[in-house]
Amino acid sequence: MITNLFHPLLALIFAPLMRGIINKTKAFFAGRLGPPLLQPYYDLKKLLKKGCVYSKTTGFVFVLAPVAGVALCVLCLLFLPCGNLPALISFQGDLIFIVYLLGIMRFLTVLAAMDTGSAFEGMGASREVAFSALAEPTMLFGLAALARKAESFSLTPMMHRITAEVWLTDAPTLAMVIAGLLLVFLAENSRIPVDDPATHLELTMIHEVMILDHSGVDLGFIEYASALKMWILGSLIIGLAVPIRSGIIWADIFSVLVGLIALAILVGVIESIMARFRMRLVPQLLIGACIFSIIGFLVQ
Amino acid sequence: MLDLLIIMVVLTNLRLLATSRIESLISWAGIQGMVLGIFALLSRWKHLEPDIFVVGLAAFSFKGIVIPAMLFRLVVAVRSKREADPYVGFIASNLIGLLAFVGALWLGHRLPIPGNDMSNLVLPATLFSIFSGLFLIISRKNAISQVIGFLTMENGTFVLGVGTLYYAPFLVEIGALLDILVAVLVWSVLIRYMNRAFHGITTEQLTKLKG
Amino acid sequence: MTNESLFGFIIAVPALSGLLGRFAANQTRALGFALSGVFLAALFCLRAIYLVFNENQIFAYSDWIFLDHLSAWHLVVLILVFCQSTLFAIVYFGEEMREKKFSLAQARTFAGLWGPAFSAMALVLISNNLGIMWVGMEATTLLTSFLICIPLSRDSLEATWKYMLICSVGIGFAFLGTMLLRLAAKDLPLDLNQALLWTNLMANTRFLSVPLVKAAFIFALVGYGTKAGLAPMHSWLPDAHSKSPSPVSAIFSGFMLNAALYCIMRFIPITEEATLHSGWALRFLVGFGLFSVVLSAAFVLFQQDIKRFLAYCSVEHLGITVLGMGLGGFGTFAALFHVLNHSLAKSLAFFSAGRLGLAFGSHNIEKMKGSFKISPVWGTGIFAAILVLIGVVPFSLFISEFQVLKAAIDNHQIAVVIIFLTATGIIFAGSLRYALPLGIGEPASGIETVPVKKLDAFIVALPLLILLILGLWMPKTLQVTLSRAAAIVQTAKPIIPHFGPTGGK
Amino acid sequence: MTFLLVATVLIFLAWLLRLLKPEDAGIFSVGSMVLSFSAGLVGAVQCVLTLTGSCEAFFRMPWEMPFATFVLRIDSLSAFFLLPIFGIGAIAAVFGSEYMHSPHEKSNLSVSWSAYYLLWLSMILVVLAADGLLFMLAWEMTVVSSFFLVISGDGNRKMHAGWVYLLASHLGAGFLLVMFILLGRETGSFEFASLSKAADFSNDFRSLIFLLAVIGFGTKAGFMPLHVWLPEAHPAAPSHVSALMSGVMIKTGIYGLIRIIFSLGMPVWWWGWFLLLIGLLSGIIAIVFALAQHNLKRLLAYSSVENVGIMTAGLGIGLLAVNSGNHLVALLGFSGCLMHVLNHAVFKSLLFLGAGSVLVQTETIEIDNLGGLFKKMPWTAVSFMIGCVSICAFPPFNGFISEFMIFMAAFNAVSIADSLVAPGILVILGLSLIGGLAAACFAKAFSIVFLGNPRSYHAVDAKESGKAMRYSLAFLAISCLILSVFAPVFLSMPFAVVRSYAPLTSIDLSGFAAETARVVGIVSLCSLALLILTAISVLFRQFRLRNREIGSEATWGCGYDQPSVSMQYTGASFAQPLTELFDGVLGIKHESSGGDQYFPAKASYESHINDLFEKMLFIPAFRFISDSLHKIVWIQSGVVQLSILMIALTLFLLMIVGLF
Repeated sequence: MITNLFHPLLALIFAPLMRGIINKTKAFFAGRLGPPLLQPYYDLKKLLKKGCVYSKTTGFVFVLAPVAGVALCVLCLLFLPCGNLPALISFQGDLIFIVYLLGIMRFLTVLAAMDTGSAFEGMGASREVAFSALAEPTMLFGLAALARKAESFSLTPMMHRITAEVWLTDAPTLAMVIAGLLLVFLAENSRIPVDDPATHLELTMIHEVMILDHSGVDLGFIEYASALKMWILGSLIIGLAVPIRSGIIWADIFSVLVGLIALAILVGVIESIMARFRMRLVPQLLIGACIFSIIGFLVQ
Repeated sequence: MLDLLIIMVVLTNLRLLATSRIESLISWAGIQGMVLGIFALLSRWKHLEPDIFVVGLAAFSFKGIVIPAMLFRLVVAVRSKREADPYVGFIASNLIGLLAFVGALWLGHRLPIPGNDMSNLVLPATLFSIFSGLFLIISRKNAISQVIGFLTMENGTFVLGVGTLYYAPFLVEIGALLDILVAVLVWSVLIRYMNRAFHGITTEQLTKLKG
Repeated sequence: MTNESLFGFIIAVPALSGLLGRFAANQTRALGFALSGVFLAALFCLRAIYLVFNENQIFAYSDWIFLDHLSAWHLVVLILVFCQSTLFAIVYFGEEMREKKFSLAQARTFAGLWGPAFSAMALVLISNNLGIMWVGMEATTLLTSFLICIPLSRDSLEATWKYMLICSVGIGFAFLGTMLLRLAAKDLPLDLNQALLWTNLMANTRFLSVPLVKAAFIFALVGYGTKAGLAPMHSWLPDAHSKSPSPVSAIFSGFMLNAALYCIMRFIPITEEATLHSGWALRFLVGFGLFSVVLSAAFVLFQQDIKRFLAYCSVEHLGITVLGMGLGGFGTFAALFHVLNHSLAKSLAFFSAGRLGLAFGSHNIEKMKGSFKISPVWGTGIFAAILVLIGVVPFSLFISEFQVLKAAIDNHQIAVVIIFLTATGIIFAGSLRYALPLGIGEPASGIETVPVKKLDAFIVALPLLILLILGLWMPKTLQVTLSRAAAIVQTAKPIIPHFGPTGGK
Repeated sequence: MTFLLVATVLIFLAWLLRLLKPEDAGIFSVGSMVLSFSAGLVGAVQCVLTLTGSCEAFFRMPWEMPFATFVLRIDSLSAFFLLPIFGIGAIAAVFGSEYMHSPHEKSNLSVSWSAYYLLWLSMILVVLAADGLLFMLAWEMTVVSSFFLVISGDGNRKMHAGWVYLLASHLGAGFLLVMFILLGRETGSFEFASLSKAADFSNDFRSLIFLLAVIGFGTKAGFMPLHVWLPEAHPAAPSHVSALMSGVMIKTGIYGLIRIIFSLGMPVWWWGWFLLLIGLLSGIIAIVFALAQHNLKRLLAYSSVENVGIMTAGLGIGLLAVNSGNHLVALLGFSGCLMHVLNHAVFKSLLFLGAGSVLVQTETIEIDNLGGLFKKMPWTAVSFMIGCVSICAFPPFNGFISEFMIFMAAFNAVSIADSLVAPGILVILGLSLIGGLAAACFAKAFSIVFLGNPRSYHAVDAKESGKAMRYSLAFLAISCLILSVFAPVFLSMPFAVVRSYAPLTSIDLSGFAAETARVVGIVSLCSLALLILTAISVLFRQFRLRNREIGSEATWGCGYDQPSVSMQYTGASFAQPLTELFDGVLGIKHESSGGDQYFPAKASYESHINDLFEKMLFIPAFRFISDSLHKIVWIQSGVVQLSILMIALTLFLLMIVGLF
C-alpha cells in the first residue's frame, strides 16, 4: 500500500522538473545558458506567495477551474502504475476514467477562459476544444489497441503484461500507439508543433492565451496542474516505451523517472528543431495521430 | 315488326349523331321517343296488361311529346339554334356511330340475353343507344345537345326494359319516366339560368372550376 | 303504428314540410318548416331503427319497403347528419339573413328542396325494390341540384350543371345495371312485382345468370360510384361541394355519397353470392378504393379553396370505405364504422368551413388564417375536424382506419397496405399543412370576430363528442349492429370481432 | 398497482385544480404543484418496488373495443421507464407552474395544462399498456397532446414545427401499426402476453418486425435521419414541456424498441450491427449539428438525438454480444443503454428547464444574444453547468456512469471477445469522438450564455427566477450527483430489466452484475474523492489567500483598455474551428457584408444552418412526390365532356377486365 503511493508522490514532487528539463534542452540547442533547472519550482513558490487580481467580468467558474484542475490531476495520479508497481486504485476501465478526468479539467479551463469575456481567451478556448475533440479519439484508440494486446483495460494489468517480450513480437503496434500518444502528448500539453508556450503573441496561442487573466495563486495552481498533466500523459508513454517490469520497486521507479527525463529531453529537442504548425494544419496532425493509433490497432 | 322498330331506334340514333341543328336534334329525339312508346305497346300486344299499356302510353307521351315540347320552348327562350363546333365533326360522328353499332352487334352476340324470344337486336340497340347518348354528351358543346344525349342514353335502357319479357315492375318504369321528365325540367331551368348568366349555352364557358 | 304508416310518415313528413316551405311567408318560417320536417321525420326514423334492432328486419308495402341492419345503420347516419345540418342551416342562413344575403326566394327554394331531399335519401335506404332504390337515388340528384345554386352565380351554375350531367349519366348506368339484374333474374320463380326485390334476389342467387349479374354489377358500380364520388368518376364532387351553401355540402359529403355507396352495398352480396364468393366483385372495390385514395392524395396537395379540399378529402374517405368493403371479412365492419366517422367529421368540417367562410368573406385557405382568434368555436370545429379526418387519435376515425389496415394486413395484401399508407401519409401531410395556419395562424386585420353562441357550440361539440367516445369505447351494441350489417354485405353469419380474451375476465 | 392508482388520481386532481382556476398563481397553483410532485413520488415508489422485488402486476378492465383488451402490466422494463416519467413529469409540472405564469408565455393556460397532464398520463399509459391497440392509442395520445403544446406557443416557427412533428409521428406510427397488426395476425392476439410467441417465428418475419420497430420507434426516439422533428418541436414547446418531451417522451421510443426486441427472442446477427451503426452515426452527426446551432433549445434538441444515438449504440453492442454469447458485454451494453436513459432524462430535462429559466428572464433563446448570466442567475447557472458537465459525460456526475458502462462494454469486447472486436472498436471511436464534440458543444452553450458579459439588452436586466423554478433546477442538479455517487445502488434496476430478456434469463448473470457493480462503485467513490480533493484544494487556496490583496481590474485586452461587449467571442466563432472541419456535413450558409474595405464603417456576418437530412433527403423527397402528383392534376380539367369520357372509359375498361 505504501509502495503504491510512491509514484503519485514522486509525480507531485518531480512534475515541474520536466518543464525545467525541456527549457534547459531548448536553451542548450539555442546555445544559451537558459533558466535554472529548478526555475518552475521558483515560479510556483513566487506565485503561491502572491495575491490575486481578478477581472471584473469573471466569477465563480474562473476561480473554480485552477483548484479543480489540481484536484483532478492528483486524482489521476492515483490510477497510474509505475513499471510493475501497481497503481493505488486499479479497476477495469480506469484508463477511461483518466481520459475523462483530463477532459473535465480542459472543460473547466475553457469555461474559465470564456468567463473573462475576452476575445483572445475565447479564441484560445475555441481552439482548445476543437483540438482536444480530435485528440480524445486518438488517445482512446491507442489505449484500446493496448487493451486488446494486454487483454485488459485497466492500466495496472495492462502495464504488467506489456513487457519486453511483447516488444519483440508486437513492435509495430506499440510503436504506432506510442507515436499516436506522443502527438497527443504534445497537443494536450500545448507543446510545439501544436502550440508554442513561449510565444508572446496572443493571437497565436492556445493554452497560454486561455490563462492570460489568471494571476497569483490561481496561476500557480494552473502551472502545477499542467506540470502534473504532462507527467500523467508522459508516464503512459514511458510505460509503453520502457518495458522494464522488474518488480523491484526502486528499479521500476527509476526506470520511469529516467524515461520521463528522456521524454522531456525529446520534447525539448522537438521544440528546438521544429516550428509551430499553422493552426489549420493542426487538425490534420491530430487526425494523423489518430491514424497512427488505428494502424497500431490493425496491425496486431 | 318489332325488329323494324328497333332498327328505327338505331337509325334515329345515327341521325342524332349527324345533325347540327338543335331543333332537328329535338325532333329526332322525340321521334325516337314515340317509336319506343309504340315499341312498348306492340311488344306485349297479344296479352296487353293495363300497366304495360300505361307505361307505353306514358313513354310515348313523355318521351315523344312532352319533353320535345319543353325543349322546343327552351330553344326559343335561349335562342340557340345550332351546335356551333363540336369536338367531333358530324360526318366523323356518324362514321364512329356506325363502327359502334358494329361493335354493339358483336357484343350483343357475345352476351345473349338468355331465353329472349323477342329480338336479337334488343341488346345491340340498347348498347348502341347508350353509346350514342354518351357520344353526344362527350362530343357536343351545346347544353341542349347534351340533354338530348342523356335522353338517348335513357332510351337505350328503356329498350332493354321493355324489349325483353322480363321488364321491371310498373312503378319502377313509371318512376324512371317521371324522373327523366323532372330531370329535363331541371335542365331547362338550369339552361335558362345559364343563358342569362353566360349569355349563351355552350359548355365551353363552364371550365372555371378545375384542379 | 303499423310499419306502413311509419314508413309513410318517414317519406311524407319531410316531403310535406318541403311543400309548406315552398310557400312560406318569410325566411324564418321557411327554415322552421325545414327544421320541423326533418326532426319529426327523424323521430319516426328512430322508431323504425328501434324496431329493426329488436326484430332484425321489418317489412312494409308487400315487402317493397324494408329495413334491415345495413339500412338501419345508414339511417342512423342519415338522421345524425341531416339533423345536424338542419341546425347548422339555421345558423348559416341566419347569418346570411343578418347580412341581407338570403332572399325569400332562396329560402323557399331551400326549404322546398331540403325536406324532399331527406325523403329521397330515406327512400333509397328503405326500399327493398332495387328499381325504387334507383328512383330514390335519381330523385336525390334532381332535388339537390337546385340546392347547389341557391346563391346563384356563374360558378354555382357551372357546378350545378356538371353535377346534374355527370350524376345523371352515372345514374343512367346504374339504371341499366338494375335492368340487367332484372334480366339476370329471369329464371326466378317469382311474381313480376316481386322480382326486383333485394330480399328475393338474395334468397335465389343460384338462379341468377352469372354473366348478366357481373355486367349488372359493373354498371351499378360505375353508376352509383359516380354518385358516390369514387375516382375517376368523382370530378363533379369538388365543384358541387365547393360552390353549394355549406349545409348542402355537408349533406352531400355527409350522407348523399354514402347513400350511393349503400346502393353498391346492396349489389355486392348478390354478385358475390352469384359468383360463388370468388371475390370477383371485391377486386373492383379494392381497385376503386385505392385509386380514389391515391388520386385524392394528389389533389389534396394543391388546393386553395377549403371546401374543395374537403371535397377531395371525401373522395379519400369514400375510397377507404370502399377499400374496406373490398377487403371483405373484417374490412366490411370497418368500412361501415368508417361511414359514420367520416360523415360526422366531414359534416362538421363543412359546417365550420362554411361559417368561417362567412366570417372571412372567402373560402380561400390562405385568407382564412387564424380562425381560433376569429371564432373559437368554429375555429376549433375546423381544426379538430381536419385532425379527425386525417386520423388523429383519440377519435374514432383512427380506429376505423386502423381496422381497415388490419383487414388488409390480415388478408396478406402487401401492395394494398403500402399504397394505402403512402397515400394517406401524403394526405396527412397536405391536410395538416392547411390545418395549422387555418387554426393557429395570425388572422389578417379587419376581420370581425364571431360571438360564441350556444347553438354553435352544440353543433361543434356533439359530433366531436361522439367521435371521441367511439374512439375510446365502442359499445357492444354498436359492435353487434355493425357486425350484423357487415354480415348482410358479406352474406355471412355475423361475427362479432373479438379475438383474444375479452374484457372483464 | 395501488401506488400507480394513487399517483394517477393525484395527477387527475392536480389537473382538476389547474382547470378550476387556470390563471391563478396562488393556492390553486401551489396545490396542483404539490399534488403533481407527490404523484411523482408515489409513482416512483411503485417503480422502485417493482424493480427491486421484480414483482409484476397486472390490471385488467373491461373495454369494449374490437380486438383490444384493456390490460396494464408493470414489469421491470416498464417500471424502469416509468421512473423517469414520474420523476421528470412531476418536476416539470412544478417548474411549469411558475414558467407558465411568466409574461413570456402567452398560450391559453387551461388548454396548455390539460395538454400537459394528458401528455403525462398518456406516457404513463404507454409504458404500462400490455395490448397493441391500447399501446398505440396511448402512443398517439402522447403525440397529440404534445402537438398541442408545440403549437400553443408564440414562436414564429410553431406552425412548421407542429407540421413536421405531427407528420413525422404519424408516419412513424404507421409503421408501428403495421408491426402490431402483423404480430397480432401471427400470434393471434394484440396482447403483449402473446408477443413471446414471436420468438419462434422465422428470421425473415422477425427481421421485418424488427425493421418496422426501428423505423416506427426510431422516429419517436430521433434516430437519424428520422430525427428532423426534434429540433423543430423542442424549441417551439414551452420549456418544461421540452424537458418532458426530450427527457422522457423520446425515451418511450427506446422503450418500445426494447420491448419488441426483447420479445423477438434470439436476435438475428445484423440487428445489433444495424442499431450500432444507426446509433453512432446519429450521435456523431447530431452532435456536430448541435455544435453549430444558434438557438439554445435547438442545440439541446440535437444533443438529445446524440444521446439517443449513444443509447442505441449500447443496445446494438448488447445485441451483438447476445448473438456471440458474450454475456458480460451484453449486460454492460444493455444496462449502459438503460442507465443512460435514466441519466439523460435527468440532465436533459435539467438543461431544458435551465434554458426555460433563461428564456423567461431574457425573452430570447438565441445564444449569441446572451451572456454574463452567471452573476445574475446563479442558481440557474450552477444547475445548468452541472447539467452540461453531466451531459458531456464528465465525472463526478451521472452522465459519466452510463457512458462509462458502454465504454466498458466496448473495451471488454475489444480486449476479451474476438468476435466483437469490430463493434467494440467502432463504439470506442464513436463515443470518444462524440464525447469530445459534446464537450465543445456544451462549453459553447454554457460559456456563451452564462459567462462573459451580456451580449445584448436581453441579458442585461435578467434576474434570478422564482422559487419553483429554482428549486426544480436544484433538485435535478442534485439528482445528477446522487445518480453518480450512489450509482451502484441504482444499477440493480437495469440489471433487473436485462434479466428479463429471454435469451439471458437462463444465464446466471450475477457474477457479471456483481463485478460491474464493484467497478461502478469504485468509479462512484472516485467521483466522491474528486469532490473531496477539490474541496481540499479550495481550502488550500483560501489558506494561501488569507491576508492577501485581491485586486479587481478590467479583463486583459492585450493593452487595449476599452473592451466592449461586442468584442467578445460569440457562439458561432467559438464553434468555428470545428464547424469548418465538418462543413461537408453541415453545409453552413455564410452571409457577410462590408468589412472588406480598408476602413470599414459597418460590417455584418450571419450564418445559417439547415438540417442535413431535411435539406438533402426530406425536402427533395417531398418535392418529388408533390411534383409527380402534380402531373395528374390535368385529370380535373374542368371540361365536363372529359369527365364523362373518363366515366365511359372506366366502364369500358371494367367491362373488358370483368367480363372477358
